[in-house]
Amino acid sequence: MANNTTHTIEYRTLSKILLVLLFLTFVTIGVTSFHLGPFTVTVALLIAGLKSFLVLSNFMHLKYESLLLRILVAMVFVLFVVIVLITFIDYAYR
Amino acid sequence: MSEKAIHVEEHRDDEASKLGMWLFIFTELLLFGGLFLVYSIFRAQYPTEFHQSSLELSVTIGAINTVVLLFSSMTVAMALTAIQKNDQKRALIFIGITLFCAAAFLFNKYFEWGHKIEHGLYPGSDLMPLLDRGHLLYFSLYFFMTGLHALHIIIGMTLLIVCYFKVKSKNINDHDYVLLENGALYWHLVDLIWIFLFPLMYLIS
Amino acid sequence: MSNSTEKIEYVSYLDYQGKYKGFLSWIMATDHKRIGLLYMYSIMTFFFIGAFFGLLMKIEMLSPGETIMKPQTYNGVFTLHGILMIFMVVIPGLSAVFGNFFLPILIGAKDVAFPKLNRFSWWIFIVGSIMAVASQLLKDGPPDTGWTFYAPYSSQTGTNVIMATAAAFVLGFSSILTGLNFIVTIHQMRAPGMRFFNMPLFPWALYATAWIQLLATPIIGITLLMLIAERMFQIGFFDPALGGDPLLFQHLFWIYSHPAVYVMMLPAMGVITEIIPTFCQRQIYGYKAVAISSLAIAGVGFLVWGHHMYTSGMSDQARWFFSLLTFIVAVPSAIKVFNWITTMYNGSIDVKPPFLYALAFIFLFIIGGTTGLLLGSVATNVQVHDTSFVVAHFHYIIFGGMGFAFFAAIHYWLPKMYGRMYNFKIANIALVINFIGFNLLYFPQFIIGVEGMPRRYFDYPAQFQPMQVISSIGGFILVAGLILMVFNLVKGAKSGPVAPSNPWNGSTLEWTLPATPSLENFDEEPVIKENPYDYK
Amino acid sequence: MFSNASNFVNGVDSAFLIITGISVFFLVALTAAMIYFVVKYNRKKGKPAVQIKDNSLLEITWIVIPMLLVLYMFYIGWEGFLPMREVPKDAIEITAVGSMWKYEFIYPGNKSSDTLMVPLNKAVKVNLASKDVLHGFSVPGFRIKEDMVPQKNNYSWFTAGELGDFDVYCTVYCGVSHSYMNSIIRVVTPADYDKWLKALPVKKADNSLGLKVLEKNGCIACHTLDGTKSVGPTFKGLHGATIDVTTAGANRKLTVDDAYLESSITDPNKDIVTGYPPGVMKSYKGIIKDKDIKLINEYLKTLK
Ligand code: HEA
Ligand code: HEA
Ligand code: HEC
Ligand code: CUA
Ligand SMILES: [Cu+2]
Repeated sequence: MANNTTHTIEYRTLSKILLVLLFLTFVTIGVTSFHLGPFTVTVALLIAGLKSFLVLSNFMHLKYESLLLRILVAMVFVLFVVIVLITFIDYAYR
Repeated sequence: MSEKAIHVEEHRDDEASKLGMWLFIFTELLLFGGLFLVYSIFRAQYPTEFHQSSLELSVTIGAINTVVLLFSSMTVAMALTAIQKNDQKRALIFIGITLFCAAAFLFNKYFEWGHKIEHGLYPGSDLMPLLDRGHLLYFSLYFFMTGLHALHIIIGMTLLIVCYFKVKSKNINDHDYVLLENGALYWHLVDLIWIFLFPLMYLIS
Repeated sequence: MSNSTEKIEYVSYLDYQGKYKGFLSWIMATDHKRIGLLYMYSIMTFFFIGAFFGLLMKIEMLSPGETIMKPQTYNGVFTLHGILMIFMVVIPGLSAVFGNFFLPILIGAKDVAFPKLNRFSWWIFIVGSIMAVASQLLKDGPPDTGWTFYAPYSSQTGTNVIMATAAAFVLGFSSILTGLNFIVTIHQMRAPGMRFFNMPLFPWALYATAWIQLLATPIIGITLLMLIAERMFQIGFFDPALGGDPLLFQHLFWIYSHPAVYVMMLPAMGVITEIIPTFCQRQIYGYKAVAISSLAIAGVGFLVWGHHMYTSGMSDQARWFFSLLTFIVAVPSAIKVFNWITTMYNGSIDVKPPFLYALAFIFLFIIGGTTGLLLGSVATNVQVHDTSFVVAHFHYIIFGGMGFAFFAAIHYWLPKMYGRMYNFKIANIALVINFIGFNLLYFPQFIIGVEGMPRRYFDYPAQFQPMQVISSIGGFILVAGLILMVFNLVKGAKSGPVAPSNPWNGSTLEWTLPATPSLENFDEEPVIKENPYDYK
Repeated sequence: MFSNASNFVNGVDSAFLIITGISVFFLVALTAAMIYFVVKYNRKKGKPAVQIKDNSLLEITWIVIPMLLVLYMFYIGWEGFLPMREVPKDAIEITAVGSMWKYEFIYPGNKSSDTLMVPLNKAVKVNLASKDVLHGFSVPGFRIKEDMVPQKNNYSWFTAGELGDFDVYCTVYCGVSHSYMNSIIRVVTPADYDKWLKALPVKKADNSLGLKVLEKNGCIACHTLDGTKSVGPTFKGLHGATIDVTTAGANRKLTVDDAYLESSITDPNKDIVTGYPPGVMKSYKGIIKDKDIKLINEYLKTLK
């Protein structure tokens, strides 16, 4: 009895995603060697966020999963960010 | 009636296993999340020290490891594609490549850590307490975070080795591949964490 | 469905013999009901050990100065008492015992989603518990940090802190796996026709709880790992002497441990929400509000951890922020209380022991909860923080709330678990003794707390003695009541009269099963009612 | 209406009364409702249950009213607290140093005292510091409390409004003698205060380097220098003495020499002095440097 619902992703698509990821990696390295001051972290984190989005949605097949699971994943990231922000309410104002 | 009972005995619910794996990944994300929280707070307090310390790390090794992990992440995804297409041989090759990449990553790490340890920079060494607070915290975090990440690589490798043999014995096949799917998910998690570790540890300015 | 000749014969889960026999058939069981009972036996054992240590403290408190033990012993005793009670009794507590036993039944499933993982959770629960006990016996002496493991003391003291934290880590892992199992079970295993919004409310509560277990526990895991690393390798995260920040430890600890108090409380509320409609023969008032408030408590509960740190030297901004959110999280609890009480209105109330326990629960929970408001307000917190007021607050809410809910649940479901009934009269007498003893034990601690008596004090100024003595006497009364209650329950489960399958005329699915359910609960797909609390 | 011990009593106590009042109101009202329902709708009366539909209006009411109430409670709590963070400019500054199981109050001019003497009706700012682990600075009579955190500058302040003695407790658990870590605030008239402060001796400079090491690491908390028994054995006459110890479960006698002292400091659980529990003293390995241990040993030799 087949019980699989996973979408099959072609090799081509996967290799394309890898190329984008590698490109983004070199962009990060490149960006941090310019001195963008305080923005470097922001840019590095944005790129890392983009990369993880690609990995999550394609490599991890999230793009083809149920809406529920996608919401849950988003929820976990949001929860984490909220916790960090709240902790900084303490540290930023000390 | 009886048929139903038997059905339950062999009950298999891939959706459930996959959801379970995702939930487990959530806990792993938050496990590292705690560390990233610690990192961000110390980082905010000692920006310059963190920057100086990060210069001690080799961006090249870090970049190579990033590429290796991204590549292995793709190959493990391809292994899944291969299994779905009932292409056992390719699946084995892809898992093999992934495992090779994992080993290469660890080898690099070993090299990197060894270098630091040679210079007397490791937790508990005589040199560490002489550093000022910011540097000390950076290296503590460096060792702890990359160490825990390496541990996860080893766990992921174990899982993939199991998958390898199950693919070989056709226990994982195009009708039943949820184990490989979960192994791959776990491997992507390891990659995901590294995606954040790399810029935060190696590329600070 | 064809009327097959080989209709499955009914065998009670208690008699079912699988691959293993005797004792092994228990510890190797994957049946959620047996695992539930395993948890119950182990948790009750730890409860009595922990309670015994609580009693020792009360004896020590009878007079100022040394009464029966040395200061170092006292410090070890309250630490073990806290670790045992929190990590080994109340956090697994209701969800692992009654959640395991009744969650699949209430949603019309044959088992949880991952029965083997479930068994594994219990095993590592036992491993963790053994480690916690071992931390007492090893060479360097019992840990003396309090259950909160505050750094830098915990990274400096010479006692077995590593073993105790490792135990808490392992126990946390067990808790995560239980939560994971329940979430998947609720998502995937509901019987056809059961949507989220006609699911009974105990599963709802367990669902919210499971999310907290899953998402909060890893944080304490990593924190304890860091503490261990700090002790073993001198990696300074928290100890200022090594460059670390002790307040960060507190943040991380409470990011988990505040949500964890709702891990204790939500299932207790769930149990009460099952009991009240049954004994009033009335559908629960405001089903949706009760269901959603569970999620609200779980969600907002993640954001209020700082109320344990008002006096730690946090920034002033953080102080008001956490205070505000703390007050907001109290509202969903209030909503539940209002809904419970309104459910009694115009009902047909049958005053049986489970219902009486539920009433006692509501009363004690209101006291515990509203004193939580006094703690949540920054001004008054400054006065009562780290005094025995806090001790009284959480005993009221944990023991009076979750503990009494546990007792209510046993009295409610015992006929289903063992197929037998206990003696009502003795149960009622025990309840009255427990109630009196409990209030005598803890209420005085509010009073001396307001006057300034700090917690974790081996010795105390003489002016606090009268209240301490009253409190100790209450402790002894409570012990008497508990022993009577346990005696009655054990006797009932072993040799009480055989119970009918639906003694309370309940409407949820467990009561449609025979007095002790069979291995796979339902022979036929259960019929799901549109409203789980439909008493027509 | 409230005592006038400090300027915060009013704010804290009124918040306390209001929140308690609301709480008691709900407790009594809800309990009464419960009991009333149990009696009125008791099954013994034989009336069947009436199923009632949910009423959104009612439910919204009991969401909104408690919400308003809690916001109000939050507000008065914050109002009562805020002044505790706003120190007047002219406050006298005193530093309170917590170390394992005692307070030391340092006055301007490096004068030190173990009770906190303060003048009536003058703002006093207490800077809180700790030498080792967390401690608490709690004055229930004044309604103030703040933790003492090593390497972090916390503070508290108050204006005392009544003459007399007020207890100071350590509220953060800090080890064996946590419950013995207390002190007193004595409020005196400004004139008495000035007289007392003048008479207070300046902290005498330490001559011995070894003693400095002992003080810096908090050894004196457990080991006395004058021969009295405390949490740990006294240092007086220790060097050269013959003592009973338990090593790996076996009792033996030994004579205290430099090597033993060193191992007692770096690995105290190896040899446990008879009559003392293990684990109380932590290992100072890596915390006290070898050369400082030598200084300690030299100093202990002088304590005959
Ligand atoms: C089951 C466990 C549990 C639960 C559910 C709670 C619930 C609450 N707790 Fe408690 N708490 C603990 C367990 C728990 N607590 C423990 C163990 C500690 C000490 C830890 C340690 O330091 O060792 C602690 C400590 C603690 C502190 C820190 C004290 C200190 O150290 O200074 C605070 C401060 O805000 C607090 C607040 C609250 C609040 C506001 C709630 C609220 O959720 C309560 C909500 C309930 C109600 C409000 C009652 C019902 C409502 C009504 C009857 C209607 C009337 C109400 C209104 C109008 C709002 N708790
Ligand atoms: C579930 C949670 C729980 C429960 C139920 C209890 C129950 C009790 N606790 Fe609690 N307590 C905590 C959780 C709990 N505690 C926590 C988390 C702390 C904080 C620790 C810290 O500071 O780190 C604490 C701290 C704490 C203190 C404060 C220590 C201090 O600050 O100095 C005290 C002091 O009196 C105390 C006393 C008691 C007592 C007398 C009981 C009693 O209610 C127990 C009474 C019951 C019995 C004694 C039953 C005995 C019965 C038998 C032995 C019969 C067995 C018979 C058969 C099986 C037939 N506890
Ligand atoms: C928390 C309390 C505590 C602190 C702080 C402490 N000690 Fe101890 N110490 C003890 C106890 C208890 C013993 C006896 C048990 C043992 O041998 O371990 C002891 C034993 C000793 C001994 C052996 C004494 C003997 O009679 O043989 C020496 C030497 C010693 N300590 C030195 C120090 C030094 C130096 C420091 C500070 C750097 C210090 N201690 C800090 C509690 C403490
Ligand atoms: Cu100092 Cu407790
Ligand atoms: Cu809390």
